[in-house]
Amino acid sequence: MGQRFIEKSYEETHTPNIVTAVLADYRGFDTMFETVVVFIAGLACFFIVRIRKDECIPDTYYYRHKTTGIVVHKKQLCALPLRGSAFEQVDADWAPQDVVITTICRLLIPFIQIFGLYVLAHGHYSPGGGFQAGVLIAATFILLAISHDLRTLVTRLKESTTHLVSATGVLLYFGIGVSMLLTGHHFLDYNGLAGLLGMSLSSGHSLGILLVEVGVALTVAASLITIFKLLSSKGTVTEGL
Amino acid sequence: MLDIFAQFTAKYNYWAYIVIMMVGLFAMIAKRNLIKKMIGLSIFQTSIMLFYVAIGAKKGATIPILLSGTDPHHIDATMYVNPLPHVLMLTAIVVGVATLGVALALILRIYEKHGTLEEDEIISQIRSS
Amino acid sequence: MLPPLLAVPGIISARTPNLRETWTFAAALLLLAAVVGMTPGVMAGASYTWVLAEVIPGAPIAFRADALGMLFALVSSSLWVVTSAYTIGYMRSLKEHAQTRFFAFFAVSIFCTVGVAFSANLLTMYLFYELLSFSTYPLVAHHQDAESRRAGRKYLTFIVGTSIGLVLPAMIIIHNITGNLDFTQAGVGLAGVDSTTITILLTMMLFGFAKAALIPIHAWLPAAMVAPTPVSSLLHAVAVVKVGAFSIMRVITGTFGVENLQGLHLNDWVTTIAAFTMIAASLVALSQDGLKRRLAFSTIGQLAYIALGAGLMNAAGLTGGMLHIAMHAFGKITLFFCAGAIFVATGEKYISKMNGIGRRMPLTMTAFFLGSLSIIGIPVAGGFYSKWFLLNGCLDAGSWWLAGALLLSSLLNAAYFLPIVYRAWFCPPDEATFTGPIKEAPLACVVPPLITAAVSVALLFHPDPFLTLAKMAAGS
Amino acid sequence: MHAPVLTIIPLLLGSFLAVMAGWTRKSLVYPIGVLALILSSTFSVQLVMQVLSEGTMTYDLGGWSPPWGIVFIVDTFSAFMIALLIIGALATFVTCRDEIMAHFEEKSAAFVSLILLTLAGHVGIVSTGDLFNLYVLIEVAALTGYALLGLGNSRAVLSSLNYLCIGSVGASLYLLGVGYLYMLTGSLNMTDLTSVLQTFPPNASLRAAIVVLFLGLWVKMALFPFHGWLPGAYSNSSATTATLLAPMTTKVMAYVVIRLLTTVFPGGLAIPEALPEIAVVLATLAIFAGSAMAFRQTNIRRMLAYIVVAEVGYMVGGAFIGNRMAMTGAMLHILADAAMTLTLFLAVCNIARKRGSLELSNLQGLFKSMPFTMAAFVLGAMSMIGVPPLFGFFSKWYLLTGALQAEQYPFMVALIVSSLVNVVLFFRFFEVAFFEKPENNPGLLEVRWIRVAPVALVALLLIAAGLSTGLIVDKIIAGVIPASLI
Repeated sequence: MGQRFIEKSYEETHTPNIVTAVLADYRGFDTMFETVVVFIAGLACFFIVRIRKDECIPDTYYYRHKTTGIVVHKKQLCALPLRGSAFEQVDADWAPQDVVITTICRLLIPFIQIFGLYVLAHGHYSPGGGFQAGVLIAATFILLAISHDLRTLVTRLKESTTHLVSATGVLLYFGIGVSMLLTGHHFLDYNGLAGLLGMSLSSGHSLGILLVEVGVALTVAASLITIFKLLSSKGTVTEGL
Repeated sequence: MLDIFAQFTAKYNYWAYIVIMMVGLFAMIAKRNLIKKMIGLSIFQTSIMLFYVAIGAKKGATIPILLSGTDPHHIDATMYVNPLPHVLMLTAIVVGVATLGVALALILRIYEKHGTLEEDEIISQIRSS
Repeated sequence: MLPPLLAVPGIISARTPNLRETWTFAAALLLLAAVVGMTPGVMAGASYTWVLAEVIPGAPIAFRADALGMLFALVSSSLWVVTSAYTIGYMRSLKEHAQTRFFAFFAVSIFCTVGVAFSANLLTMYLFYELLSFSTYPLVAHHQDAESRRAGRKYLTFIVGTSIGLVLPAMIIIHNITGNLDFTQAGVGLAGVDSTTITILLTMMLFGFAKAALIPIHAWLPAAMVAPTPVSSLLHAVAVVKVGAFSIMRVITGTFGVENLQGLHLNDWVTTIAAFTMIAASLVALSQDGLKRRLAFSTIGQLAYIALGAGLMNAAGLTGGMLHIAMHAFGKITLFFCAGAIFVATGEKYISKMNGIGRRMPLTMTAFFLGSLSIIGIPVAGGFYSKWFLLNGCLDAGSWWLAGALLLSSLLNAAYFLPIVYRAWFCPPDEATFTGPIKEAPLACVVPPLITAAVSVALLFHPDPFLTLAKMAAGS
Repeated sequence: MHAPVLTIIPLLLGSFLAVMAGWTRKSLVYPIGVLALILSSTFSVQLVMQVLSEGTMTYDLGGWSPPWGIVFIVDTFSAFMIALLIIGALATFVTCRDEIMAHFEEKSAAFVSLILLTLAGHVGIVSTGDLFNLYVLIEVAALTGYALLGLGNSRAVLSSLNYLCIGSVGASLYLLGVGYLYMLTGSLNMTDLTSVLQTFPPNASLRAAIVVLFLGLWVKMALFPFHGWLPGAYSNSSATTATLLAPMTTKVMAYVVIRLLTTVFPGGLAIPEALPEIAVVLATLAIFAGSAMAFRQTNIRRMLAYIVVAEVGYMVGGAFIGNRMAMTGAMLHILADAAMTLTLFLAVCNIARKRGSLELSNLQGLFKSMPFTMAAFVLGAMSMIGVPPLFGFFSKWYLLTGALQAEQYPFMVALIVSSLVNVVLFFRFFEVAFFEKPENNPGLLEVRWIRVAPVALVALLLIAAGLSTGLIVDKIIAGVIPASLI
């Protein structure tokens, strides 16, 4: 069986990385469920850990004046500081991060993200693919949270966004499968894609692999970020670490 | 004696996976700390991944990515290791990660409720309540 | 085709609170009409069959109306009509709770009884037998107090324990050996099987049908007497217990096959158990003070007659046993009706306090007297016939000691019934309670025992269709 | 043509859309769930029709032919089972609407999504014809299960973690077994594997593979010594989850065992001799142990959970006895047990809705206050006990006959004893509900009709299915059992 994959996969899917070809094409159905598993993991963490919104209202709110560094605490929630105001909300145990760390991380993050995209796009030719790319991208966001604080991450990437992206990713994978059904082919048969776009069969498969890998990457990245947010904040998704 | 040794060295990869598996199982059974149990579970799962990778291996073969310049119609299968176990294990790894994530979520809840991760203490707390 | 399911609309209708008694009556009459409608056909030798569902190869859920089933169905359905009237009077006078539930389960129980009667194979019979067990439970436990809870528990333990523990495996073994479970004259084909297996299977069946209350599995019956009297009278004198006896009769004649068992000399085994139960139960009955409990032990003894008839395995014996199903039913239901009527009118349960009751309730006690004569077997009522045939059967079988046991048992019957009658009429009342003017129970509670008593007597002069059916079923 | 995969598509689509709706328009969550289940059950009924008329269907996923790609193989039995699973889940979903939507508040979207995904996982397990895909689907079903079971009373999280540990080990063992099989035969496809095994000389590795494979499955299905996770998980979780999973998980895993025994190793092909014997012994012990432990419970749901443990013994025993009758019995029992567990748990769910605690001491006067729910419960209980003409009797009949033919007398005794024990167990509850009066007499307090209708329908289904046992065996089961099994 392995032999057949090695000998035929390039011809049929136009993908030199045989692992990718088998993963996303021959056994694409497995991989769809694998993505679903990741999706479930995010969902499950949310389901188990997330605390009801009214339960995670703290007693005291802390606001820090950005320029002076003075921290004010209020017993009740006052209007949240707007973007660009002089105050920002901080955790109770907030301590300033080392400027070296924050700066270096801030510089590193875009490069890692670019590398993640490369891994995603180059999965056909070298070790890589959606999972690896997703993990890399998730890692950048986690790095942001670690180097700054969770609140920074949450303001940039809201809780609903990660969930929606996670669902979108797996829906993309699944949607490609279903649209192949609609073109009269079997579920996840990328021949349909080739027919739709008027390509050769093997290019169609290659494109199909790429598309599903994108879906995988989205789901993996978003789910991992969700899990990280939930676990690090003990289910409040506001402050932690 | 020598026979056994010979057998051991000839299939050392399988022995290795069994040893790792037992380590994982031991941790799951003997350790009282829930996090350590989860580490045991991960080790247990890893041993199986190693086993799969071992069965895909071939002597003198490279990773299953076609070398550039290969004629796609004449590919020598002996040059590349079997890709299928790798594919399967990619899936298994992801599943393992997902399981671990859910397990950690559960453990977090347990910790919040009982304030400890030691199984004995949790059980005694439940008993006394 | 065969319509035992005609009772179903009755059951459903019985749930509507308004007019439920009317519906009960309608269902009862409908059922009786259906059964009577088939009687001439069956007596002419026809048999109606109806297959409901093919569930297991060789054992569909199927019904067949033949002579034996007809006899039993006729008894239960005709008595249901009478009992319905009685129940209405009884339940209303005592202002019992949950009457709708009572009527509904009563109807289900009768439906199951008729189902047993018309079963064409062992599986169908088991099906209705089990359903009957469970549908009678709410009736036994009707009062919903501690005593009925105990009784219900005992009832289920004995009845369900034996049916699942003994009948079910026996049935599966038989099915496994023969591949079918139909009731046929020659048996299902157990002829070649060794005698040990047959003995074990027969024993499992005998004691598995605990509703027949053979000693030592009789204890549930006296306990079940906590139920309201209509239940005791129709179910624990006629329907339920007779289902047990009928099942034994069916299994012996239809599944094992009479000739087969005779060949293995297993008839002695059955008759010994039956004779022992007969005598022992009568002796116990002597010492009972509660009227219903005495009647219950009497029932145990009388059921053994039927088992004895089955065990004799000759034409006269079988006829006698089958006939006893009918004769005992009419006699015993009269007695229970009377016991209930006494309870309704005076609230009295114990024989020792019934001195002089006959003067106050003459009609009831007349019926009681006639009923007991029928049970004893004195030729003023139909009970004489069945005993006559049984005695003949014993003599045909050349078994003098069985004949002796039968006569002894009859004497004992007299010994535990006649004192009641004597007390009722001739003993001066101890207290002022029974001295007043004649004050019978409500009409609905008095007329039914008179009717059944009258039928009992009438059966002496005109034992058909029961005699014909019994003779047909016995193959003579 | 696409029927086998169509059943699973609405479920997946619904689960993704439910999560999306949960963060955008909450009012859409429940309709999405119901719509997905209704669509899916429509497709499943269509699938049953199609399979009945055309025979076993094979569907190549991704268009790749069997040994290379993954296939769905749906025969008459699995089609029927899929329909049962989906319709059962629909019944639960309709019954437990309030719990799903109200109890979990903002988590309701996740809850709906997890329900649909767990169902998709189980349906996939029943459909798939590929050993590794089976593993992935088992994990999908299990992971959703861990999450769903984690929410409930104060002990739910710990029992869920316990389930996770045992379940993951079980799944890993299964994976190991698949690895060995792949190493030896080079195939993951069930049909392909059979043809390879036909000529394969039996050796130690093959034996090890099969033993580890089944060991893993036994752990997953809570067969006796590995049953530890089940009672806690099902009795501490929320009523909805227990109602959803109890009729599904163990039955589906039992089906996997039967599927492997009938398609991959037909007629005991390549199976080590001792394995069936051990399995039957374990099954017998499971029945005794489950029944014995059920005795000690005072919580009705916990008692049902132990009965489920005993029922697992029925199915495993029947599957491994190794004759046609017993196999038929095991398959019938999968259907019967799914239906009756569903009835009982649905009824219990309704009772919990009205009474809160399910301790026996809190359940007085139930027959009076909830007559319809209790009537359905009684039917379910009767089926568990094995009273004809309910479905449970006939599966027991076949199992008993099979055991008798194979001379497995201890198993026979276990079946009968467990029936008797069930009588005691259920009537202990009925006595409380029938005889004891509640302190403050509530009168009639039945749940709404929408919660009664599903359980009543399923209960009536038990009778209908019981009466059509002959048909089910002929049309659905007989063709699936290999001819080599006599």
